[in-house]
Amino acid sequence: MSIKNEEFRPKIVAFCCNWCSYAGADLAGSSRLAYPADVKIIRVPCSCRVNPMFILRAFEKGADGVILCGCHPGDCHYSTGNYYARRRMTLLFSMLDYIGVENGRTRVEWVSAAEGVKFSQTMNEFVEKIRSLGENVRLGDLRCKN
Amino acid sequence: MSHANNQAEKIKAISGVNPLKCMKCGKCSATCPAFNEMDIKPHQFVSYVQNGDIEALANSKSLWKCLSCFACVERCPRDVQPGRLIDAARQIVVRTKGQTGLAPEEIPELLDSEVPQQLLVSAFRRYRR
Amino acid sequence: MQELITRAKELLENGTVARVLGWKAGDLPYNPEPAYFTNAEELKDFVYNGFCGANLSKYMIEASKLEGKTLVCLKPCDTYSFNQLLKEHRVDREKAYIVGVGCKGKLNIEKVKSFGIKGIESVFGAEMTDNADTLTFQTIYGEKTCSYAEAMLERCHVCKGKEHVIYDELIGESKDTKDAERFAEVEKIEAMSPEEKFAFFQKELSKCIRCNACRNVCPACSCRKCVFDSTKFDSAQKANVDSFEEKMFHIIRAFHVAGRCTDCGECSRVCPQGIPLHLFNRKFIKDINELYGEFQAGADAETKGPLTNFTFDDAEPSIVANR
Amino acid sequence: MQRIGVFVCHCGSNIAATVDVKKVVEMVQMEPGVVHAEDYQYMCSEAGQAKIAAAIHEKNLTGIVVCSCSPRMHETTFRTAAERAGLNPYMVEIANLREHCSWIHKDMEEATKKAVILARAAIAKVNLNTPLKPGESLVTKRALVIGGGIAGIQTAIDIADAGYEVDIVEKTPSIGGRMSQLDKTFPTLDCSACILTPKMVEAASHEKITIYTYSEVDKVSGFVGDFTVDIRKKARSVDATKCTGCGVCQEKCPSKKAPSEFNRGLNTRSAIYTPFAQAIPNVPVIDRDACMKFQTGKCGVCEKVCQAGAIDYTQKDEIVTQKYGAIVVATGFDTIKLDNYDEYAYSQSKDVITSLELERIMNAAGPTKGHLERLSDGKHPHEIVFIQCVGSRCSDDRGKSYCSKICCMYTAKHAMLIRDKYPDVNVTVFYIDVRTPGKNFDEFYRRAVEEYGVNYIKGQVGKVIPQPDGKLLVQGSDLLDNKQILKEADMVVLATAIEPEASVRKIATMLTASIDTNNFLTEAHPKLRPVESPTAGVFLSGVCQGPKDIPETVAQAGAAAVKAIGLLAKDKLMTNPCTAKADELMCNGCSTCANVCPYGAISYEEKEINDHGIREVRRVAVVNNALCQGCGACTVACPSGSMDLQGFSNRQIIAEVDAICR
Repeated sequence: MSIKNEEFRPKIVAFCCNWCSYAGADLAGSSRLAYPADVKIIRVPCSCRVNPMFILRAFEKGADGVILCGCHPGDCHYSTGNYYARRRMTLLFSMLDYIGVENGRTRVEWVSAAEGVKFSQTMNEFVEKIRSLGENVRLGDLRCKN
Repeated sequence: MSHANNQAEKIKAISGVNPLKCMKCGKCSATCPAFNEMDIKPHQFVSYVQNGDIEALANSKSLWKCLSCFACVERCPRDVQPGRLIDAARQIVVRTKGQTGLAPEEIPELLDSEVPQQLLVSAFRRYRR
Repeated sequence: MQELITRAKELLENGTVARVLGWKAGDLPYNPEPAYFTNAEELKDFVYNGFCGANLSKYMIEASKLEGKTLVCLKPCDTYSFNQLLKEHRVDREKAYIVGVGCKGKLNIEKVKSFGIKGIESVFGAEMTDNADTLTFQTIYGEKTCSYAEAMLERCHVCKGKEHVIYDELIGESKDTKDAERFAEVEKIEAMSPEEKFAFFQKELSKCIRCNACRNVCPACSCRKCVFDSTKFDSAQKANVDSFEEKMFHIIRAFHVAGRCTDCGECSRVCPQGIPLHLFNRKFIKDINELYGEFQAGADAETKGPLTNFTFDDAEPSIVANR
Repeated sequence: MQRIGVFVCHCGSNIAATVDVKKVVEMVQMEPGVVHAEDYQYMCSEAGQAKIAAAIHEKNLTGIVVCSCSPRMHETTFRTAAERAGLNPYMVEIANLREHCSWIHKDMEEATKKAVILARAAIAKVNLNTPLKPGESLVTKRALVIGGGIAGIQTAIDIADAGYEVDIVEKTPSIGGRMSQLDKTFPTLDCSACILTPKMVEAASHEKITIYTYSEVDKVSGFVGDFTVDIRKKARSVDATKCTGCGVCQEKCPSKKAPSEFNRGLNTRSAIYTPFAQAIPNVPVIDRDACMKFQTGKCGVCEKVCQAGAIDYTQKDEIVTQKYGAIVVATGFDTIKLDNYDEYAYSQSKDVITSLELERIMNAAGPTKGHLERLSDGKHPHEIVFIQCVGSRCSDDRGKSYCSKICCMYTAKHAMLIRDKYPDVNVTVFYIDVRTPGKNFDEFYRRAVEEYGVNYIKGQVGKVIPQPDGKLLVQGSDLLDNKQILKEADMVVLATAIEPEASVRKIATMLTASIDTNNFLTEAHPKLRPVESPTAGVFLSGVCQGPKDIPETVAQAGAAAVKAIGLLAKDKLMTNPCTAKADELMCNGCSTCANVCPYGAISYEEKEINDHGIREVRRVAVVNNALCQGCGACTVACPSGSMDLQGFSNRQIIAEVDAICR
């Protein structure tokens, strides 16, 4: 276990679609728009590739927050992927809320390739939110903690 | 922040208007029924706020000539809403004078049946906050 | 029941069907079990009464592979499951001869036992022909009674209606037994604080022994191989060790059947630990109805399911936090 | 177990200044599967690539992780390098240490820690990578151009000149588009029809071009190189093979009350009509909604007068199915509806018109035979007011946020032409800005002011008030004189914003081409790939991509043609190997995946499956690798997890998740 008085540094997984949000994250990078290092990005082809299993898996392994970024509705590279992702995530988040997981540990944001600023802002906000929520104890699997 | 800047910020905050959105088309002035009565024209009003010259606005005749008909608000293609800026400037002036508003009980005696409905409505808009 | 047996014999004899899928008496007076009957002789064991809660539609997946038609007895709510399976190409309509059987609400023996009725030797009032509102039990402690309605399964209190949505013929009268709000329980949980919600599900789910009865009985959970048995998600063969495991299992199970679950309530009926598993499915159904429009899985075999569909102006996921 | 080599790039100081690359090298060596790790100044340089090749040979590497810039930048570079060294390119993964790490973090320790985690995730993924092979698909050497305006015509001619078959689909009865409605063109003032008609004829007579007028695209399936398109040829009610174009039917047609689309509804036309004299093909159509024969059953005059016997009331819509390698969208524009601009009195006065309507009025073939007159009373106007930016540059939802680009120039043109022909007419232009970038454009505008005496007033018009005497009172502002102006005018011309033709939305959906909130088609890259849609094999020509004038449209049409030719010149295309794949043993055959597939790439087969000794015929999903684009929607829809995405498999993503959360 980490030492108690250390500042809480959350583990945050960000799934980004290859065409919009990953490029948006790249733009945030090339524009030097900082956000905390707690965010680690996983590249997926489309937001619709993200299985609820992946999100629960991240929590199981000790993630404190999971964010999914995709193209804006209507702009999906595959034309409809994010619409499916939107329904899936809405239902999943609602279920997590229903079983008592704090609201705000999960988030979906639509970030285009041109929205480096939005990407950075979103990540800053999300990290802030997760820090305020503290460590994820309700979904984690104790065996997976260091 | 200087006093003038501060005042300009206040006007923006009260009106919720961003004068930077103005593209200087002048449709507000084109549409204004009180245009000829005004010393600072509606479109100039926007740039005065943008430039922070609130002093001039506070002392202008225009401030009290605006009918608050909101034709400029309605027609502005950029959603700048000069009428709201003027309204906000009035608020600032009124507040500085320590007149925070009209008490409801004062209203009936001020009413005149000859007063047009629109004036009443705009008066309420102006003073009810 | 006699009418049913007579008709089944007839259809077997004239070769319309090769077998009958129904129920036979179990070792106790209240636990009939699903069974195949291939001739008139075997049909002597056929029973159909208030304890025949099992949804036989899922058996039709295997029966569809057999030679000839299978006569299957489906209650009104079971026909929704059959339709859903039909939509997913899991059953063959041509291989099924559906007899829509009457239903006046099915009984929950656990409920009966909770009334203190134990050591049951025989039951009266559970037959389809009985019109009594009271069940009478001959027990080793003497005669006991209870109200039929009170002993019903939870799902019968929120009955979807007495109409069969797919059938070849109907035998017997049905009754709409709805006397409760379908989403009342879900709403009660929704109104709780996050801490209370968490405590509630922690308490319920910690009873889970991962026996997979819910999964095996569920007509929607009909995958040849479940993701939880598959190597493809690195989630296979996990023992139920900690609190997260069963949450993950039940959330994902509910998610996989979301938009496909007909709310038949079999999961809750068979859970040996008495976990109200339908609360997961029903939450999804409630959300789907509220966000994407009323949808009843299995109402027909054509309409696109809500998770394989979308509209351009669906709610954003942030609605969950803002509700 | 893989044998993985990790290559950490300094990217000069871009990465190395914030990430301790030596530390990364040291840390990744402890990861399972890693047998080699090194760092270098510039991994993407030839020397850097040589290091990768050398390590592949020396250490028998089976997988590569390059810790460098974004995979969007150099993934292809490193995959090609690996392939040259004999490794399957899909065994290479990139950890993005630059855009996602060094460039956004300042603290070296923190950035290094994150870099190690990102590298670990990539290593975990490569451990599960499998060699993938791209498929091949053939290219159909034929192009489809949707829209028969100047953009479509030019694109078609250019593609056809390169030797490929081209089909033009135009929804109106004639090709020609908006340009055919214009009178003169800026800045040279030459006659629009005079320069357009030869192009129309060239297209129509080109042996490689087939024109489908009065036709629409009904259905599109397939993918780059191999599209299948259903074209609906709407029933013309006239047999084009028999019609001689004599025009008698139009003359004799008794129902002449239908508004003329070509003249923007300013006058009427007969029910059987060709939109304009130079129409191509010169074959009329019967407007069935306006025709008495179709509406009441009584008439049939055209049939009686047609010498050629070309009239055919029984004609039905016909579907032509054709295969194409490339599709060019050239659907053009229309002016916006003015319902939201009541202050300009467009709906109240016939003398308030749009600029496109003025084009028709000025045109000799127009409703007034080219005479400038008021539509209300036919009188000659003396005062004309032009109002700029009507519905353009508008940030609320009444109009469009963008500048329509062409209005400043055509207004100068109109003003000049009027002053030239009718020196007695006063012309006033109310403008916000005058925007005239372009060769000879500003000179043109200045001529209008200096030589022709057009009165330009800086300021917008607030309202137009129709007067009882038929005059129009224009209330505007003059911002330079700081005056409010009240001006009596005889006619008011609105420089109405343009917007993409409404049908483009449907076409974009059929093509799965992305479209922006203003209904303009999106480019693959706004600067570097301006004539390509992000959807492979779909190209953009003309105003469907954004406002532009005729020379720009023609230039872009040529550019789109070149891109299409570049595609058609190939015999085969390599397909993305990162496609979905169903595990037959686990597939339920439930069709859930096919329901969410945007490409129709999934079909079902009854297949004999040997499931651990049990042989049975099962319905299983089969993915067409040429159609699948690899979005992964099916993989999540699949309840059993039998559907997986190659290159982004469930286990690979889970391995990345685990590595990050470790």
